[in-house]
Amino acid sequence: MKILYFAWLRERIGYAEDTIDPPASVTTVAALAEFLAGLSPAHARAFADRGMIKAALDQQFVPPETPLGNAREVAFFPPFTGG
Amino acid sequence: MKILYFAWLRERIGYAEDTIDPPASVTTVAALAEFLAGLSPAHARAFADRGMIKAALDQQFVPPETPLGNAREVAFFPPFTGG
Amino acid sequence: MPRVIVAAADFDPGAELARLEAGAGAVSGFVGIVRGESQGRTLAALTLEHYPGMTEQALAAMAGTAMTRWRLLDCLIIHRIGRLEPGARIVLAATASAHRGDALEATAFLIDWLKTDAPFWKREDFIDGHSEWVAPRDADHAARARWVLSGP
Amino acid sequence: MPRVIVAAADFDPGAELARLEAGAGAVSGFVGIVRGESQGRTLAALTLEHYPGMTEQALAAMAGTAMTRWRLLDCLIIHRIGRLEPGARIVLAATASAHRGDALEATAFLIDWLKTDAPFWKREDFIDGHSEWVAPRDADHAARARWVLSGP
Repeated sequence: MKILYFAWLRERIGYAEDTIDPPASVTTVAALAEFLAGLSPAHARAFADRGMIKAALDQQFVPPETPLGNAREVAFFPPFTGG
Repeated sequence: MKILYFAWLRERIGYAEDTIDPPASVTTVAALAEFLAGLSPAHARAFADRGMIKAALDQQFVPPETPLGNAREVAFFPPFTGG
Repeated sequence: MPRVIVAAADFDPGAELARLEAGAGAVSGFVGIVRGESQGRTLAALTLEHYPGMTEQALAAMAGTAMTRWRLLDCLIIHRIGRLEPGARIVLAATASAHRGDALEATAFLIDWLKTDAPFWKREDFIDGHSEWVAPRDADHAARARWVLSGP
Repeated sequence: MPRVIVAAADFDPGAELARLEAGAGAVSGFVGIVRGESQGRTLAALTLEHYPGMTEQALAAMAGTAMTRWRLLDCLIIHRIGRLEPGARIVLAATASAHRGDALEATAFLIDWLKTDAPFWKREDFIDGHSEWVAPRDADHAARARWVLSGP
């Protein structure tokens, strides 16, 4: 599974992308965030403020309780600010 | 007193400008329109639909009951349509 | 400083908007163009007439009102006169501000007021030889009334 | 056909607006520009990040919504990414329609939605060396809500 990080998540983790195979117990986007937070102190820092982090499954914006299903790409990022 | 005509008033009258010295009894914009309507058949045609005609005294948009005062230029025209 | 131009010559929207960009965070522009038909009939040309002196004054007052009602850095109205064929630009209203809301609203305000409060008259010349002077539509007065009833 | 461009390169608002003029009666355009300060501090640059693929899809969906909600002949969104210094253009939203109301409203809609619903992130780099990622402001969410609550 490809994990992408954007904006300050990417900066705190130090790189833009992880490729991981999460354990079977990790079935939702929220659980995946929890799991990623345990990967390293940098990941823990990046995922500390969980309420500020949004996610997309295969480039579709989704709420945290969304099941991962067969998603191949999960992205984590702060709220959008375009324009 | 200079009288200016615009748009279809000018077209109906056949020219853009009259210079007249209205009688003392003509004291308002509405009375002036009435007086001008009597100048010629073309003027009568131009001023026939009095409700559609607006006026300006010395380039200030004014209602028909406005006294002429010392105005030097009176303009008559249909409603504006810019943009 | 708001600028107001009434002229027969065409204008360059890109150059005008670029001039408004300096120091701004938001530039909004609206270009009005002669359409090829009116009331289902094919148009040969639109002829725009103005009242020299009064028209420029009215546009300057309108631009001044926009500068006062919204937080604008700059404001521009260019309005053409004379014979304009379909596809020709008629009018440009453009504003510059720090934040987007001011520029967008002030531009809409200028265009709505130009329709009803600027001393211009338009004659439509159709390809069938028929000509007609345009009267302001009820919708134009309704659009203008928006700005009278609700302040920003 | 609505067009959507996400690129580091600058764009030419005049050329883009001119392209929208063909067959239209009204063309509305909005240009967003990097301001020299933010929260009272002097900005060195803004760095814009996007999500390749997802961002283009989101902008295309937004343009499609505008084409459906208003009577538009065309619609364009250009959004830059990368490092942009004060005075640089960030975004162009532009629409073409037969009548002015559609173009003006649809442009305001696009800009409001870009602020809250397009996958972009902005980092402000200040001249004092401090950097900060921009969070959407409450005012942006309020501006977007206008379009949800009241249809055209």
